Amino acid sequence: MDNSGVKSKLSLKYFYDNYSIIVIFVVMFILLSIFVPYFFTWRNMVGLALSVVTIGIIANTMMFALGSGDFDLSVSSTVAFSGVMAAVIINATGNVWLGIFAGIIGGGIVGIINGFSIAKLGLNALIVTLATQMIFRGMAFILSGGRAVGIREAGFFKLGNSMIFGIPTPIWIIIISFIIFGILLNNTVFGKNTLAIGGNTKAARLAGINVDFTKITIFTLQGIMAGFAGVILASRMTSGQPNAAQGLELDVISACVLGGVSLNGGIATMSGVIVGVLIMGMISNALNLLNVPTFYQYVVRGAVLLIAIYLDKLKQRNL
Amino acid sequence: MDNSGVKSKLSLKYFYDNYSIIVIFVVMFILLSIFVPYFFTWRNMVGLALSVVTIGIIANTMMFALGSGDFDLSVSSTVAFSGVMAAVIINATGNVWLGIFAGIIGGGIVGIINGFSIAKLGLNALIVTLATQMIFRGMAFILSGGRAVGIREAGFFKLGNSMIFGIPTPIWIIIISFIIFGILLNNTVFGKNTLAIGGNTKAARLAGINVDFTKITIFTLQGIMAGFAGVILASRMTSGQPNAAQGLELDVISACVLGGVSLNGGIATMSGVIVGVLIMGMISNALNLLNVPTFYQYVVRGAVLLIAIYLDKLKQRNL
Amino acid sequence: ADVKIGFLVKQPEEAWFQDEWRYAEEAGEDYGFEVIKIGTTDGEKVLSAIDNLAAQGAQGFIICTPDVKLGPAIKARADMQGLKFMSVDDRFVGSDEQPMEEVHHMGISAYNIGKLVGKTLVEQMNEMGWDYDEVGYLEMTYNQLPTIAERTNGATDVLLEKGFPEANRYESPMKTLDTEGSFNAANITITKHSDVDKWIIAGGNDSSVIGAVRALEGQGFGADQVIGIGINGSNFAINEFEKNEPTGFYASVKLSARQHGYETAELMYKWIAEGEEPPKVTWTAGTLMHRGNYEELMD
Amino acid sequence: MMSHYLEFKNITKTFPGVKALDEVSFGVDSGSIHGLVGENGAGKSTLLHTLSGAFQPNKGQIIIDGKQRNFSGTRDALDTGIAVIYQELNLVPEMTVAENLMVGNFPHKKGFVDHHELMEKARQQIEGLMEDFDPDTKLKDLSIGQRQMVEIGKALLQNARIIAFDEPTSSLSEREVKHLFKIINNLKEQGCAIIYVSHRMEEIFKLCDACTVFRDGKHIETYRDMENVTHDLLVQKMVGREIKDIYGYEPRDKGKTIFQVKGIYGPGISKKAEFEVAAGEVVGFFGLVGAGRTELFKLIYGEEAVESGEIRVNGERVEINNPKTAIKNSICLLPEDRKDEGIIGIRSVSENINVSCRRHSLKAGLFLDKEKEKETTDIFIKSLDIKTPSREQLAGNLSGGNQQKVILSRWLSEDVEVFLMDEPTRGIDVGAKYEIYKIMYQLAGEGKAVVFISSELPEVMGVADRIIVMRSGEIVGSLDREEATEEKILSMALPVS
Ligand SMILES: Nc1ncnc2c1ncn2[C@@H]1O[C@H](COP(=O)(O)OP(=O)(O)OP(=O)(O)O)[C@@H](O)[C@H]1O
Ligand SMILES: Nc1ncnc2c1ncn2[C@@H]1O[C@H](COP(=O)(O)OP(=O)(O)OP(=O)(O)O)[C@@H](O)[C@H]1O
Ligand SMILES: [Mg+2]
Ligand SMILES: [Mg+2]
Repeated sequence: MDNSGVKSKLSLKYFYDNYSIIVIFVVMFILLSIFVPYFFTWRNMVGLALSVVTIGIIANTMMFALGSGDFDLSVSSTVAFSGVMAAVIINATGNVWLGIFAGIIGGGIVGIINGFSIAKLGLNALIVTLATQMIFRGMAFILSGGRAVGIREAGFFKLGNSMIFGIPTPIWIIIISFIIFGILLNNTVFGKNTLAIGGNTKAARLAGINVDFTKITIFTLQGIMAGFAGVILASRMTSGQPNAAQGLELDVISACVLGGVSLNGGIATMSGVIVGVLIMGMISNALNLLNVPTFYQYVVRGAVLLIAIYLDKLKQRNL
Repeated sequence: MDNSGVKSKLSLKYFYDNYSIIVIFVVMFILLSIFVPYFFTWRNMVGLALSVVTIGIIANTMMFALGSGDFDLSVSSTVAFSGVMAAVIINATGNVWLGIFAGIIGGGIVGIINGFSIAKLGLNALIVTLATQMIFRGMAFILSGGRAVGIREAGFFKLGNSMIFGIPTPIWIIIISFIIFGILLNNTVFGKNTLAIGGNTKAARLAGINVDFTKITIFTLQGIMAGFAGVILASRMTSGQPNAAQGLELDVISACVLGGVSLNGGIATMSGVIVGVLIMGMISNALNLLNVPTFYQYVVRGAVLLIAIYLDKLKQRNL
Repeated sequence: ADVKIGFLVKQPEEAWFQDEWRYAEEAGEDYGFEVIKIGTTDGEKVLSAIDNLAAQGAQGFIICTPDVKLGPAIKARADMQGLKFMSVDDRFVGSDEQPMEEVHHMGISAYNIGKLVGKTLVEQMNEMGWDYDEVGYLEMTYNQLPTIAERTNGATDVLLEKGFPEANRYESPMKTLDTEGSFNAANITITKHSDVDKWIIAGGNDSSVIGAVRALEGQGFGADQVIGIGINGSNFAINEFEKNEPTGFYASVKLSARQHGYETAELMYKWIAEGEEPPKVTWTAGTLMHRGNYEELMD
Repeated sequence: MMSHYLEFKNITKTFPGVKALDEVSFGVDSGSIHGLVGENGAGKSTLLHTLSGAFQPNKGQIIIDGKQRNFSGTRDALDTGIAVIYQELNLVPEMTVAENLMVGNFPHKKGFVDHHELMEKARQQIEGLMEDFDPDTKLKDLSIGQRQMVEIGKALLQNARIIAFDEPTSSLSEREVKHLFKIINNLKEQGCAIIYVSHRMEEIFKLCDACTVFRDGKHIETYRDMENVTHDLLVQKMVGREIKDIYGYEPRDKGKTIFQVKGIYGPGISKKAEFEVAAGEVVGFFGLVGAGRTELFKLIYGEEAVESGEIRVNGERVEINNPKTAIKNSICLLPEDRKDEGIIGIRSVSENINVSCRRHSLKAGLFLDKEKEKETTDIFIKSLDIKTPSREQLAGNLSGGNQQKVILSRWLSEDVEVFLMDEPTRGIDVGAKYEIYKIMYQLAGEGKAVVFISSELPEVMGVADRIIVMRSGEIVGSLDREEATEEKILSMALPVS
């Protein structure tokens, strides 16, 4: 067989073809660093990183949900619900750990309900998660009486506001989460099964994968991570807020899709998702640094998104 | 060959199996009429119908977009953009018809951009329509300076506020649109091609269907209808509002999915979509009539959605 | 017949409107009428809510409209359905850009609240003996909502009028109107002006100021370097005041939800039941809520 | 040289890493059936895709009736009178048979579908195909064989002058094959130019007037006259070596019974099914389309819930609820519909092979052993001769036969006792078939139980130690290799009138 066309895995072209969105990100980053004042400063980098903490943490598991061919719209409410939950429990018991635990568990419960309804009852993921989105937004409001629940234990604020080696703790958390979920995706049976299910559910089932169990696990993880993100947010804001994170779900999904995750399932890479999250954050950041008026920000943000996905697409034509 | 299992098309069971969501709707409607005071009154029926005008008009074309396997998140901004457009043009020219025309054309332009990007450039529909959502929301803000644009020509308000045979004009419009798009879906080559593309894009392409053209047409129609809905809304509100219809896209998509439209494409019925739209509207209406507190409304609305889709699913097990 | 009064609000999840509702219901209990509470986040929902009220036999309603330009449409609809109505908080504006004088209203203008914020910021800076030239002004804007924009404009206008340098005014547009949105927007501004070591903050509500306070804390700015003043006197604000150590969140302009909720409902009831027309406009005042007085002002 | 009605000239088509067609030239006459044979991945389907305008060749021309044609899309080709029946079904499952027949070509008046004519035409077409399903049934409710007939019917409705069939019989029953041949001969009579791709050599000899052999994307030989072409010669040209007896049957010793199916009953089965397989035994299931063989295998494999019955492996009763538990209990299934149920098209060859077995080779009980996975993949790419540019190629880009080999590798890399294979050689070339039979014998030789379904009578008779015949959902008998004759098997399989 003629093998002359086979590209070396190490060539630059191979890299661009497979990781074009990373290349686009790097180019964007360099351009912004050069042309946008204050962009490439330590403070701004930290601010940028902090601005993507919530979306980044959740993107980890959203990648799995999308990778398995499903959809999760409930994350925004989960963030609010678990933040309120944590705040209420901390105030009631005075125990910070119990509060953190309750917030995360609260998220996990949303996830289990989603996973069970989708996997076992076979209900449409979009509708199910839209329904739980409403239900748990409502629960957050009910639990808090519609008001931000101020937290009295100052110890809790450490989670979101302390520094480790000069870098805010939430940034460490997001880095660690990227590593863990990257390994989970690439180096475990669970990750591979997720993509197999997304690629061809029937074939995956026949190949002996426990599809239902995998899906429930994915959604439960998703709930837990959204819950965790909610707890961190509550800690950073020193209160649990029932109306936090509205519309977050589309930001997270967009970041994933921008990072090459297929909405039809079966395709997902951690590097892509990280870059997707960063691009979304970078655009907002640079627009504010440039003092672009609010209304024009919408237009520019949309246009940049279009251009990024177009450039990403171009590479496939060059094959 | 054993044919005993083949169901007669006329049997009740066949009807339930194929139109279960309609049965669920009818049962819901009867229960609400009995148990919710004022629900089954002429005034409330008219109010209910009016409350679903925007979502209903757009659901028509969303059905085509989903049926062809795509996604459109931009409709909410299109409604706002075209409403503002119509208002601005009417105020500038004093010509009502020109304003209506401009609003609809404005919507059509959004649609063409979406369709072209998705079909010709092969970009991901979710990201493209999210981008145009941002862009045209921004345009609506820019065009209006961020404030509602009050309309000075009273003639324009007739579109939304007049009556024909004792029924408000917008209700006639929505009924007519259901009929037109129902025919378009069931009785035209265009409708069949749409479902063929959604059901198996490759097969459709190989069979010689002009996939790109069909998709562009669908999105353009979608834009035009969203634009039209925006104009009607502006007429009813007597002003074009840049903030209008936020989050509408998920409501429309949910109504379609509830009505049996597959997110993977290929499956769509007009009757299902109508019923989906009505169920969504009915739930809100009944909750308000019952004076359910806001926070609990979220929970109840989510729960009813879950139950409806679960009941719909049940029938598939009984087959 | 039984009296039923609708109370429509633009942001049903907001504590402010929850309070208005609660007080309206209190009035309902006192006078024996039913309050129908409906959240109407956009124009279309307002119109269906009016239809809905008419369908269940309500005689009138009170509304805080999601957009003041909806005035004519709301009036037309209400008149058509034969409902009495009055506006609260936000006053209707006609197509001629003028307030609709014919509609009964109770409220405080968004712009005036903003002015109170600005005035307090000036006083507080003077008290601390700050040199205006060394102070940065974080103007947390959210221009997507006109009423929020009016509030921040009010604060800014007073500041500039009192000699605060325009050059030190740093607009920080928020992507979302919540604490996180404020946090992210403020962070960027602070980054851009890292030489500033004293900050004042104004925003459209409490959460848009608190996010900025958190961002400043994250960069090491303590309560002696920050003066933030919110609007609403909501739980957000109270949480801040309840903390052991003072934070940069100095005060919040407390509006009287009690007055807005209870009195409008009362006026509407009397109008319906006794034919006593309410005054065309009633202006209420905002009070400054801070660490010293918040417990008395809490409802 | 006489000019042909359809002429391929120097057609070259490359995919990343693969030269699927390399300077291919040959001609096809009208009023003749032109066979096209070659190993899996030789480029046959690719050629048909360039003919139909679905692929654009990198180089070369297609000349029809003396005129050079360049198709920019399938519409062009269809309008020029070319119809291709692709190897993989391209139908819309949610649409009705009638709609599928007429997709892209709806009878209409000013854009409005003429439902009456649609149904009428569909009914006629189904009749013409000698099938008897209702044009109003959803396509997804048909069996694979019936779907294949719909695909054929769809192409015939184009009234094309050039018709290409890509392995049309691979999922058809004997009866349907007979009907199809009648149809093809009719077309030939009407002067159509027909290209016929198949891995079944006997069909080539029965049907074709001329024949072209491909190997590795290259044109090897075109025979204008089939008189002097022998089976062995054709096979040799295809695979580049000689294969004498394709079945290569090797008798083996039978061990003790290791697999027992007792009283299995469930959807698609009309009478409780019973059978046993001994270690070292190769058992073939024969039956007509719809005989319920696939359904029975699905019940055993836990894909469908059984209503009653038990399964024993090595004498132990095993509880099977789903495919996962089946595999845990040492039973695997090679599915019938590889595109829908076997291949994960958007994942790599390597992942497709390792999808099930990777759980055995974890590092620290948690992390994948990637080296081991690569090794496994390479072993099978080599031993089954899977044609792929690399182990990272997407499985969906492989030729049909090679996809089948990938799925087979998936199970060979698992350590299981019982192999259920539903049409394992469907769409597989002669050389590879020979290899697969050898693998079956080898598995049996290692003491495994091998049970396969085949709709090809000669294959069942040539390979199986024992033949079990099914008819309308029940097992009607079992014949040992020695006692089996074509008549006996068919008399059991045919419906009793
Ligand atoms: N879309 C594609 N992308 C990449 N490679 C492809 C694609 N389609 C086919 N190929 C490769 O081209 C070669 C020829 O494939 P083709 O399908 O034409 O073989 P074939 O002769 O039809 O084989 P079979 O008998 O198995 O159907 C194979 O090596 C295959 O992997
Ligand atoms: N997805 C399906 N939906 C409805 N009926 C089906 C489906 N698949 C198969 N059938 C029907 O079930 C019966 C048994 O089919 P099965 O596939 O088990 O037969 P088989 O003996 O394996 O034949 P084949 O040679 O087609 O594989 C047939 O009548 C077939 O039409
Ligand atoms: Mg082929
Ligand atoms: Mg079968």
